[in-house]
Amino acid sequence: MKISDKFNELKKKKEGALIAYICAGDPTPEATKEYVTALVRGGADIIELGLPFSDPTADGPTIQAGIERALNGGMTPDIYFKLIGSLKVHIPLVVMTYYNLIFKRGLEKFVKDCVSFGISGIIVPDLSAEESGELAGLCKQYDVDLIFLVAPTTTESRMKRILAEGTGFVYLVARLGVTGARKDVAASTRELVERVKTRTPKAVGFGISNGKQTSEIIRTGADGVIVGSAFVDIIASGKDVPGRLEALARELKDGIRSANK
Amino acid sequence: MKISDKFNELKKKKEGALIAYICAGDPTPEATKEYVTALVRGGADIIELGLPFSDPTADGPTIQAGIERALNGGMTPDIYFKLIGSLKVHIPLVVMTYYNLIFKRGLEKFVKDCVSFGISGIIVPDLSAEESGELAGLCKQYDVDLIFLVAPTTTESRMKRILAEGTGFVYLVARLGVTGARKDVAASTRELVERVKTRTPKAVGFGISNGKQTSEIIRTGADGVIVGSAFVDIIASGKDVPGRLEALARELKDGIRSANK
Amino acid sequence: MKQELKQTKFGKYGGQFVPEVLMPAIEELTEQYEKYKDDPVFNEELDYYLRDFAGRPSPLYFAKHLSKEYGVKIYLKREDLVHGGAHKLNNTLGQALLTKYMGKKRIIAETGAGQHGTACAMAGAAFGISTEVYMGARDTVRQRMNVYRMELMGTKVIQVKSGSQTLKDAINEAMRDWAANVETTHYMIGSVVGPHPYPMMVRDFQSVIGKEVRTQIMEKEGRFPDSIVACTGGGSNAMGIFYPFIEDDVDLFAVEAGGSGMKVTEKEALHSATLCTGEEGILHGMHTMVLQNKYGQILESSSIAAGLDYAGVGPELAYLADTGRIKPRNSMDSEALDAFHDLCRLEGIIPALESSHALAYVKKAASSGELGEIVVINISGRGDKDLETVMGMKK
Amino acid sequence: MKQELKQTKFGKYGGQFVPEVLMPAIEELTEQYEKYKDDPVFNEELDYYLRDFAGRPSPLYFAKHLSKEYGVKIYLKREDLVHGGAHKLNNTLGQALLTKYMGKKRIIAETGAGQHGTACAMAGAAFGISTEVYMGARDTVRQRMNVYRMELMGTKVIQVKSGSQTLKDAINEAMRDWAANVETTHYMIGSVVGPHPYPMMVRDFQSVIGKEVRTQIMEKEGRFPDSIVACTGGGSNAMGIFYPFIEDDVDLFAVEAGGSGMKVTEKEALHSATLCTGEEGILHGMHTMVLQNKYGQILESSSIAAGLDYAGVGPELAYLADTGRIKPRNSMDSEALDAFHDLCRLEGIIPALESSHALAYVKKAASSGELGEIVVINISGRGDKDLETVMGMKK
Ligand SMILES: Cc1ncc(COP(=O)(O)O)c(C=O)c1O
Ligand SMILES: Cc1ncc(COP(=O)(O)O)c(C=O)c1O
Repeated sequence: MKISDKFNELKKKKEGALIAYICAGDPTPEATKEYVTALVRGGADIIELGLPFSDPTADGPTIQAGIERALNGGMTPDIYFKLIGSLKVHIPLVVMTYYNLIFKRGLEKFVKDCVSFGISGIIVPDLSAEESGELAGLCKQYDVDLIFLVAPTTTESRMKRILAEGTGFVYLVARLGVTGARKDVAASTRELVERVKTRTPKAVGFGISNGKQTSEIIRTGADGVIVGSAFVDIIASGKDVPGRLEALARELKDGIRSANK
Repeated sequence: MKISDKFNELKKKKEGALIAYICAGDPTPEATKEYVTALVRGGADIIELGLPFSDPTADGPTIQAGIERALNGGMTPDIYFKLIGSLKVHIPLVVMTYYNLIFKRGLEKFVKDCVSFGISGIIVPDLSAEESGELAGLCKQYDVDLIFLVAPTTTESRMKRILAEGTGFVYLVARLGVTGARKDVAASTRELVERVKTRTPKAVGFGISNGKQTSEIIRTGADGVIVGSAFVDIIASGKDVPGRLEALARELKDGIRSANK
Repeated sequence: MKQELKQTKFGKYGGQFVPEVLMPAIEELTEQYEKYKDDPVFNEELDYYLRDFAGRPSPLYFAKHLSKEYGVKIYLKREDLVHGGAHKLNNTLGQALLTKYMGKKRIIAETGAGQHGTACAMAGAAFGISTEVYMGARDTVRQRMNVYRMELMGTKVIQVKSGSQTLKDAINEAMRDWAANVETTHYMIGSVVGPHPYPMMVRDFQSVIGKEVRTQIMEKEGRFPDSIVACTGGGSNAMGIFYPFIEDDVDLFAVEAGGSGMKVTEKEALHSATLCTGEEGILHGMHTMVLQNKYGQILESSSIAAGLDYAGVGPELAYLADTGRIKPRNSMDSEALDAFHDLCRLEGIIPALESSHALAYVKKAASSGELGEIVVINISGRGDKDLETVMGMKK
Repeated sequence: MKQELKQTKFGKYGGQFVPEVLMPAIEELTEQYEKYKDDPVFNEELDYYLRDFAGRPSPLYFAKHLSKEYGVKIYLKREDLVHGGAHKLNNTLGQALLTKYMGKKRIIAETGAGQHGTACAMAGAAFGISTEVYMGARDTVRQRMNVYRMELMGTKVIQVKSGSQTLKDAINEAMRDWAANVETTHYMIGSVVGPHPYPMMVRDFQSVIGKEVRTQIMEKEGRFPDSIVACTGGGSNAMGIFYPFIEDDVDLFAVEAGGSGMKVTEKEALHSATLCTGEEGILHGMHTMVLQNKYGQILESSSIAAGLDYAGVGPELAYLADTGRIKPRNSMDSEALDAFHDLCRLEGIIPALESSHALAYVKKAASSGELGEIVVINISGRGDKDLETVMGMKK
């Protein structure tokens, strides 16, 4: 499913999107299948599946730990795509990974694999707009979304360039710092949502962990929320994982719905 | 007894002198009395009694250890002179010590104490002829011998000065190095004895430990031999000390006699 | 955009592969560095600190005995005499001064063995700028003395307990900190690595080494050397001594750590010879040569010299190696150790194990004629830090 | 004879109180030193080694933050940047070169903590002269790293197992060796102590410190400092920086180790403040001030700084203290430790604990006005060697 179709569908329902991140292969590929199903059951609208990289400099300690578990579980790009191909879900899937894995596979092969195995979008946290020319061209050619991040520190001139390059949705970094579940949502979120002038849907991430927060975020005018660390924490605990993933997804989605747009 | 009287007496007998060194107070003042008696019994003609100094840079490890035992036994200059005063021997006694103890006591007081307590000569291994002016003057004034060392390395010009300053006997350092019992006697001894042109008796020391050596030394033309480390070694062993000191003294003196001048 | 790309790269290498949150800081830094790098006031102040605080110029010493032993005329550039014991301070002084000019109040950095951290602590104290250094918890135990040194100089050493608790995790944590505090904080990188402008900026700050060599060798020999040899981890001491000679007829040898051999597994390399054996990739914000497996996962590198133990290398070195301007070489742990002993014994200079790799290469290559007649070796640091390591090895 | 005595002494201090076996060597050394000390070829070669090998001149650094904290304008003479990490090498290079000129083939020395021994090893290696260093067996254990350093540089370290197995015994053993090998061997003394010509010769070799300060302070301030402060063990770094100013209107402060207090027992002093509290005596070949008991037995001195832990002091310092030209002072262990932390934190320079005594005195005396407005402090060495000690103390 295309990301824009999903946002259009939700728009009609006047509903914000819940974008859930987990790391593929954490702790095994089989577990990931089960977890994805649980997240979908809980109400996730889009799933971001991390393709683990050995040096995840843009991630917080929680997700870094998940990435390590996945690598120790034997996850590789080949296994990743096979896993994606075997998922029976009817919502958009997004791959989140670091640029070196894409570069090493070959940009075109990577994008084609995304298409073949059913991935709708790509997020590369260490790929700045400045360096994205080639990948962006291929994504356009193969009709895969290339999703960019913007931050409160993003200058106006950079904002323009990023919004011009990106498709699918814009990933708004709610506050400075890197991923990791935080207790409250910064007031700067509203400001950022207002600054990001685009028709592309805006999803807010970084530090969101409960329904109260997702509700607040959607009220700032955002089109979706992205939650990662909170899910990865549950996986790390190893206790009743599918049930708790589903429950958290439900709570988050309920928060979103309560803010009814 | 004056040193020159002793040498004159021996000269008449055509005999060389045995000069025995031990460290006063090693390991106790009482022991020293006993050891001195034993040495005299064995045939020592002159006794050199070390007054222990904390930093004996001119002594070898054997004598250094004796000095440490004496200091640990509580030996001080005051006790030293008392000990000397209490000795019942009829041969010359010589004090061997470092210059700082003399300096600290006061040069004149030290020399007067020597006279009062029955010491005939002073050896100060760290006092060069260059620095000996004041002490030499006092020794002359109070009629105490100031004994100097000469070494194989001593130059002709220094030799002259030393021979002019010294009285009692000249201490010939048998070979380079510092005190410590050695196995054989260097051929350089004869050369040195010949180089030292003086009427003052010549005694050869450093590294002599048996009768064969004393005999050889006397045959080189020396008027006496000085033995220290070999005696201190016996004291260090702590076993049958007086008996063995006496026996060694006898062996050494026999060696000397066998070389009958 | 074409033109901008050109600025941030060396051929295809370099660039700015960083999270968006950091891009504004990177842009600001680029701009500020461009502004001050040729500013006479800035440079005068920097020169002052390099001279009076760091002790520059460092001597160029003719190693008489070593020359005889190795069979080639050897001059040693004595970065071991720089304050702190290595070339690292040249860079941190430059960046700390820039921090001051940028009006930032805080310096952060990461460190592995503690060399760069110590240099940051020194520069931070010299300029009175609050300094915090991230360090893997395991490294803080192994390098207890360097931690203590930094703390003595008022630097806060933050133990990183995530992941493998080593340099890699410290880098991640420092990046997170920077992302959260870009407005007030300068992130101090310790070699010619990372996103633009770091590779260029660190090279420029380190170029004082090569500039001094130019003058010194002319005084001593009346001509340039035939070759210059420098060890290469990230590549800052190498670029520092090479760069001022880049247009001259001088052969430049970048000697990497050959470790215990050229073997590589799925996760590890027994060496750190990135230029010699690596492949193109993107790591730590730059497009460069990296040690990686077939999927692009970065390998754990290995070397007896902690400062060379890095899976990447400065992008400019990758570029210069491609064009043939510099010659990548390597020395094994055992060869470096051997050369270490040579210099100690023959010249009374204890080199860092890093620098010993450069010595070792000269030892083995001198007889081939490849180095010419006059060689300058960069003694990037002193070896006091390495005594325990060397003691632990059989000679 | 009068005239000769005058030559070997500073007033009543100094002289040559040595066993006869050593006198010829001492005479030879005196003669040879007189011959070469003003020889242009000798001095040119020495200057070369001081510059290219040792890294001189060492900077004179204006310590901005420390000046503010202590309330007086402070310049630091950076002997910590000299090769080996202390001023010690100035002297050993001079003596090693003299050894070469005298045609001797072997250097011996004694060392306590290993600083002088390391400097001997460096100089020995630089000139390719076989070097042996005597060291108390207990010291070799405590200073394992310095032993290793010397051995790396080809120096044979001879463990002395007699007596207390410390410095004192090492001195005895070295003297014995010299006595046995005077013809071939030069005995290298590490401070301005021992029989003439050592105090004068070591002072002359160390005077490069003060000579540089003269030029440097004129460049920076256009005038001489009001005072110069140096720590004083044997006194070589002090005499080295004082001597070139001896005729000038500059106050000279010799700061001794006050240890843990001024208490003295029959056998020990809790300090090493010889000039401040000692009495005249004869030790190690010289007439000087010494720490001794009423009988003249030398006391065991004490200090947190191994290099200051000596019961004697250079005879020239005793003389200059008598005449009032230098002012003897002292700093306690705790004060030195405090000043050590100040310099680390405020300036990013880790001083030797020895040098910290000089800093500490400036800290307490600055407000009295006694030091004037501009003070030069001799940072005689770096403190890396002292980190374990400082770590072991509570601040
Ligand atoms: C002494 C020394 N040399 C070399 C290096 C390697 O760094 P680079 O390759 O950036 O010069 C280091 C790094 O810590 C070092 O400490
Ligand atoms: C750094 C340092 N400073 C000072 C001294 C004291 O020696 P001196 O008084 O001869 O300068 C030493 C002796 O080892 C030392 O290592």
